[in-house]
Amino acid sequence: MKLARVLLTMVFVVCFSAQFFPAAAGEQVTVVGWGGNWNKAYEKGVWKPYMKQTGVKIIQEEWMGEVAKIRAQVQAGNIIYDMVSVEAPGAEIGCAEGLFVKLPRSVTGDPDKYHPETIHECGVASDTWADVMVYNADFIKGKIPKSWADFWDVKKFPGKRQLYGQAQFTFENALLADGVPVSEVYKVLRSPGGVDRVFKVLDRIRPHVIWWNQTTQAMQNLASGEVVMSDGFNARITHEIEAEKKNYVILWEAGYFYGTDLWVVVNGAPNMKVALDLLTWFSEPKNQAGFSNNFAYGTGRVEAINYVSETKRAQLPTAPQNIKYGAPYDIEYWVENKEALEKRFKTWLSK
Amino acid sequence: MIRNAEDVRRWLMNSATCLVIVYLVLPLIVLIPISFTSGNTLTFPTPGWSLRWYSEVFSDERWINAFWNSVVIAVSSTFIASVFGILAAIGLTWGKIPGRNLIFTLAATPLIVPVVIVGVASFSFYASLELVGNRISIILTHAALSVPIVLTTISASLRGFDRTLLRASASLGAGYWRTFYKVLLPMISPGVMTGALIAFIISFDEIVVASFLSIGSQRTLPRLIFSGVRESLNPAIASVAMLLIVFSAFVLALVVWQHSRRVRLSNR
Amino acid sequence: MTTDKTETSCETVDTHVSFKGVGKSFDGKAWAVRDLDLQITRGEFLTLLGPSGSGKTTTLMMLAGFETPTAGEISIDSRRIDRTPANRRGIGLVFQDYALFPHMTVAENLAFPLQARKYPRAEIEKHVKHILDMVQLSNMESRRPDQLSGGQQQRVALARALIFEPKLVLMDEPLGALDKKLREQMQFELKHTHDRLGVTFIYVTHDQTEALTMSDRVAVFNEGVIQQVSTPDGVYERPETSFVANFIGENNCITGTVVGSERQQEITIKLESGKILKATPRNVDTNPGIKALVTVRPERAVIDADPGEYPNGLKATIVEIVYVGDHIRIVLDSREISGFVVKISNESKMINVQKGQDVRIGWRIKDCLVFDITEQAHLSVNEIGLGSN
Amino acid sequence: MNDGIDVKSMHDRGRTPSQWKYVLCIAPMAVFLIVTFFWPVARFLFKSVDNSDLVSNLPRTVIALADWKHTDGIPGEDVFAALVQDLADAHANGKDGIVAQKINQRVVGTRYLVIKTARIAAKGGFAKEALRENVLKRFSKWGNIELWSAIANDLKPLTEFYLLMSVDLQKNPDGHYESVPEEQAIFLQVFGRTVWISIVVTLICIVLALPVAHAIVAARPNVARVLITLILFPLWTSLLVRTIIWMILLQGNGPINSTLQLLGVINKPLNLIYTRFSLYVAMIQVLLPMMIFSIVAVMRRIPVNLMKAALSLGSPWLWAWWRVQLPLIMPGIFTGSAIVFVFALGYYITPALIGGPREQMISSFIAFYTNKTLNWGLASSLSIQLLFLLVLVWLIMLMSRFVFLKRTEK
Repeated sequence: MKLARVLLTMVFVVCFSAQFFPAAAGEQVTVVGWGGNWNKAYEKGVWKPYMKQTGVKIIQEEWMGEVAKIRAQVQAGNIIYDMVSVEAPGAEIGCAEGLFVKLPRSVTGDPDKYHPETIHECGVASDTWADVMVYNADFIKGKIPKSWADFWDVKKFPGKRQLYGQAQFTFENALLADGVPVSEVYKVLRSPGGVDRVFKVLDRIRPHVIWWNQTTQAMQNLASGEVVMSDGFNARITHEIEAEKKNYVILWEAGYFYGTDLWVVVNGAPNMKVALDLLTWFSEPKNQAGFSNNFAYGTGRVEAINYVSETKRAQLPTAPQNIKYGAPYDIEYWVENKEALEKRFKTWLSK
Repeated sequence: MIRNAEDVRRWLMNSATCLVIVYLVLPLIVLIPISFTSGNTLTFPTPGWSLRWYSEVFSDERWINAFWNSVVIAVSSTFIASVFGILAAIGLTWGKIPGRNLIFTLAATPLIVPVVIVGVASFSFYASLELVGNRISIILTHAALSVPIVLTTISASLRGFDRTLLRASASLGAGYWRTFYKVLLPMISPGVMTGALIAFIISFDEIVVASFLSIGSQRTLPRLIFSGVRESLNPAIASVAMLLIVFSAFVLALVVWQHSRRVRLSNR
Repeated sequence: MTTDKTETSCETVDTHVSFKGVGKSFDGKAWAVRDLDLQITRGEFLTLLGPSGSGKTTTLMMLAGFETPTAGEISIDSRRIDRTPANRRGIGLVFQDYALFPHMTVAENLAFPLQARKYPRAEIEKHVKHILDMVQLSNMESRRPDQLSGGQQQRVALARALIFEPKLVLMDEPLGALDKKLREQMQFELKHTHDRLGVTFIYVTHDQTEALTMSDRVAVFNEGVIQQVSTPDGVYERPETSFVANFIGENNCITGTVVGSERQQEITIKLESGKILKATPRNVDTNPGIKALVTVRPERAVIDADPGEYPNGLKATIVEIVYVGDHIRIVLDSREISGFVVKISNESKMINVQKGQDVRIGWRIKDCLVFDITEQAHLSVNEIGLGSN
Repeated sequence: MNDGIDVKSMHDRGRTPSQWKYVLCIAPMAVFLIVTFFWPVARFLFKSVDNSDLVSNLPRTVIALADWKHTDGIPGEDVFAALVQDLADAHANGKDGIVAQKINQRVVGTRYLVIKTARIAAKGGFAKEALRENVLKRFSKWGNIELWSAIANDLKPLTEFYLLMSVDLQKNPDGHYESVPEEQAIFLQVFGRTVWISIVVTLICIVLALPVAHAIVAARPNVARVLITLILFPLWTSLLVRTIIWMILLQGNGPINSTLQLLGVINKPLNLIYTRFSLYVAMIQVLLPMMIFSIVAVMRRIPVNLMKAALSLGSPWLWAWWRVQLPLIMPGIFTGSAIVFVFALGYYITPALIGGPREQMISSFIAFYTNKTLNWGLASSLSIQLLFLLVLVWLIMLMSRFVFLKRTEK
């Protein structure tokens, strides 16, 4: 009886703390992006114009790409997110599991008007990023590297290199260094012995490589001259060049792969109608360009580039002058092989 | 001769101690100037001094929200852990419960089991209960992580408690609740407070469980710092870190004060 | 089993507390208290006296409500109370180590029982002030217990047990932690407080002096059984059992065999040496051949006494003379007993006896009490030794 | 404490009921921990052997493949019919994604095969007659005997697949266990790395803690209090904050490098961060206070005169320390080591922020498989490894206590 009083008080307090949840009011939609400058660019370039136009309130959240969380929300029927920017493999897996809504043509528009792999039955590109080759011109003078083969050539360009410590990106870059054209990379990877070839190429450069696993780390090593060349995410490098006045050079012409994050609408989202309306609005090229004007990542719609300012345009992976050197990551390949290849790569790395 | 060897040894030991203390404490002190930089990067020496990063932190709604979020979660989980902890400590310290030591060991496991496992396990559990993305799940898990600490500190102070006082209270006509609130609780309150403060810090600093269980608006302060750090190290992070250190120092001062109070009470 | 003259007129006495057949066992095997029958008169100062582990504190705690009797019933004013929770019994209790609440001031400690009884604030202040005056601690009210001396703490503890005006006050060795001088002073204060308030005091102690100084009656406990309930002089002068005889005061003990009894209140004992003594039987079979214990208090034995006045006597040699202050202690050895103690006044003419001198010890028949030796059986050797040390 | 009766509480109204009250006091905590901790963890650990995602979504296939052995060749018409029917149902229930994921975990590169087959099956795209041939014509991969034996080997409610994987083992088509190919054998290595890092951290902590503990015990009370507060302070500071501080301090243009450059010790920033070194530096700073306090707690109980006695008996200081002081503080070192080691084992945040790819410990892999590839069976199996280590440490602690007790009894 006396114990019951304690328990009751406790239950009351717990319930009370649950009352802190904000109540939904008016038309609103929760969009989940990758945080930081990415979110800021979206807010400035896309959400604000939309809110001004429609009066809908957009609540911005950020996450780290854990699809398991969306799965948990959907399975529990307790959905908080409406629209989420998901990495392409995540979108693929989630779509197959029915976590995301299949988008009708009326929302996305004609798929042919998109860059390849930037549209999916469950999503449209929120941004197109690229893993590019970069060097610090403060430390490389005279002879200038031009290709991934030069990246691998430690005789011609002495000094440490830096590569991302995971299989995706590094595998593609290795094959480019081995003379495989961008369009052939996945053909080689899928062929028997393709992966073995990658590891042979990697074995060649292994003693000269510092492996990064965070962008912060990659940029720091590049800035300090610890490494002379690196791969890295293009917008992050552009940010360093512009904000920190760094003397970095991005080598688009060395060949690169671009990846896509996709806006998906969560199945059973509380504000699904608003979310779909927002996506419809977003699929207009003009509206898509709002993001690229504030951040050096590209868009899905090909035409959107026309609405991007001249200076920004050259920094985008989807700009016509760059995209001729690039190709999209093969989502299917990585969805099926990521776990096994990452494991094999980490095994190799640990040796 | 021996005198000298003794001195040399003492000198060596003291300098080793100093070095270790410097290693433990200096990093926290170095943070102070860095957090007041006027530059855009975390460089040292700083290009100039300013409060701009502090004002940025205080004007950014995300930091403020995350701070209050962390406070609500920490206070609630501490409260829950303390209530369960006090009750269980009484039962375990005064009762003749078979398997007492086993219960103590089992109750300590939340502290020992790696947080990643706790995080993943709670995530999968609360997902099945529709409680992910809800503060309750984080509060309950943090409370479970705090129970061992609270239980230990309260049991320790109960062991030092003279139970004759309970009889005295009853003989003077006080009922169960009056005895609990007026006699037992004030007497063991230093232990309870110490346990509660540690529990508060555990929850306030906890990041792994929070990153598994928090979604969007439930983001806690450490979680926000963590995602900030992964993107870039900027001086705002240093300012937040500085504020957290000041906060911890404050809590530590409270604990030390409580401790001295307990010593005073037990020296009667 | 023990009745004294004071208790025979039971009906006319106003019984306050009554134990009937009370027993307590902690482990279901051994009795801590056994077959306890005890009536306590209203307004009486009763002391429960006994060595530690004799069951006196257990008895007190059963009355206070902290232990449940395994058998029998306890009543206050003819109402059974053994199922009433401790906090509803309205009994004042003073603890051995005072059990003052260390986190409260003196005034808060004193107000505690009144707050528990929901007295109005003004009333509480009045009572606290009054009781502080009574125990002469008026200027100490805002101190904490650790800022008080032992005697002051004791007074606060007493005041706290009295402030809610209980009809019955229990004290569990309340003076045990004080030094000797203070203890004696407090004994008188307690006695006077009792006289003034007229409430019933039940007092637990293992200190016989305390028991004898303050009490109206003393109940002597041993091994969970009351050996004797009587007035202080009753237990000292007329012990019922050898335990009481030995526990209270000092005694010289000699074993012997009963020869026979020629008349009422006189018995003949033959010691091992063949020496014949006349003695007063207390608790012994008078059949010849029975082993018996003869006791003589040191202050009742006389050295070189007149055999007419002191018919019992032993030849002995003085082995030690100790000057104790208010008296002189002479230790003697004889054939029958080694270490026989005689206390004499320090003004006595005997003061010039010498060590090694052969003397005759003598005592009166009425001062020589005889007990059944089987009674003696459970008394440890050490305690017997005490009397002849 | 008189007469030994104080063990009973004020509300003792008889023996048995009072004990029940104490049990009632413990009950809320017990229930709370069981519900919020033990049950979730147990439930999660069960996922390491749970195979219901596969079995419950392929009910017909389970029956059809019951007697099949890989020596029988590609299964017959009935198995294909069962599979097609199961996949059609799975697609309708939205479970084909999970089935595909599970099969892909066993035979890499089959995810889309399963999903596409399921899609077509759901639409009734396979003709009823000669179903097997029909399926094989469209998806020749279903003619792969390895795929079938991998599925058939694991169609049971409880599977050892993930547990085996977590110790770099696999089951060959005959049902025998064998090591995974060398280039896939990573977990034992990670396991070893985790243990190694924890051991190194523990040993360095012992070495650094001993002089500090000596100093604290020898110091005057006031100085000791200051020292303890100084050591306590970092312990009270957020682990995340301290990791970030090390990130700031150790970075290329951070204070340490700039100071060294300013002093002219180096002319190019040292690579301090994202290395094993930085990981040790950060971890030890976090864990050292616990070691110091464990040793101090024991040292405080050792009489100061023992060392003086040993020295007065003519032994050199170091020898006296080794023979007299060290054995007595051994229990403290043991407790401290157990705490430090156990905490180090579970490190996740610090390696993630301050270590390179080769510094990642088991916890990182658990998080990776949970969040990124959604392979919870494997995440759970790796957790079991970690817990196994904890139990081992605990047993060693118990045994060592026994040994120490025996020694002091002698």
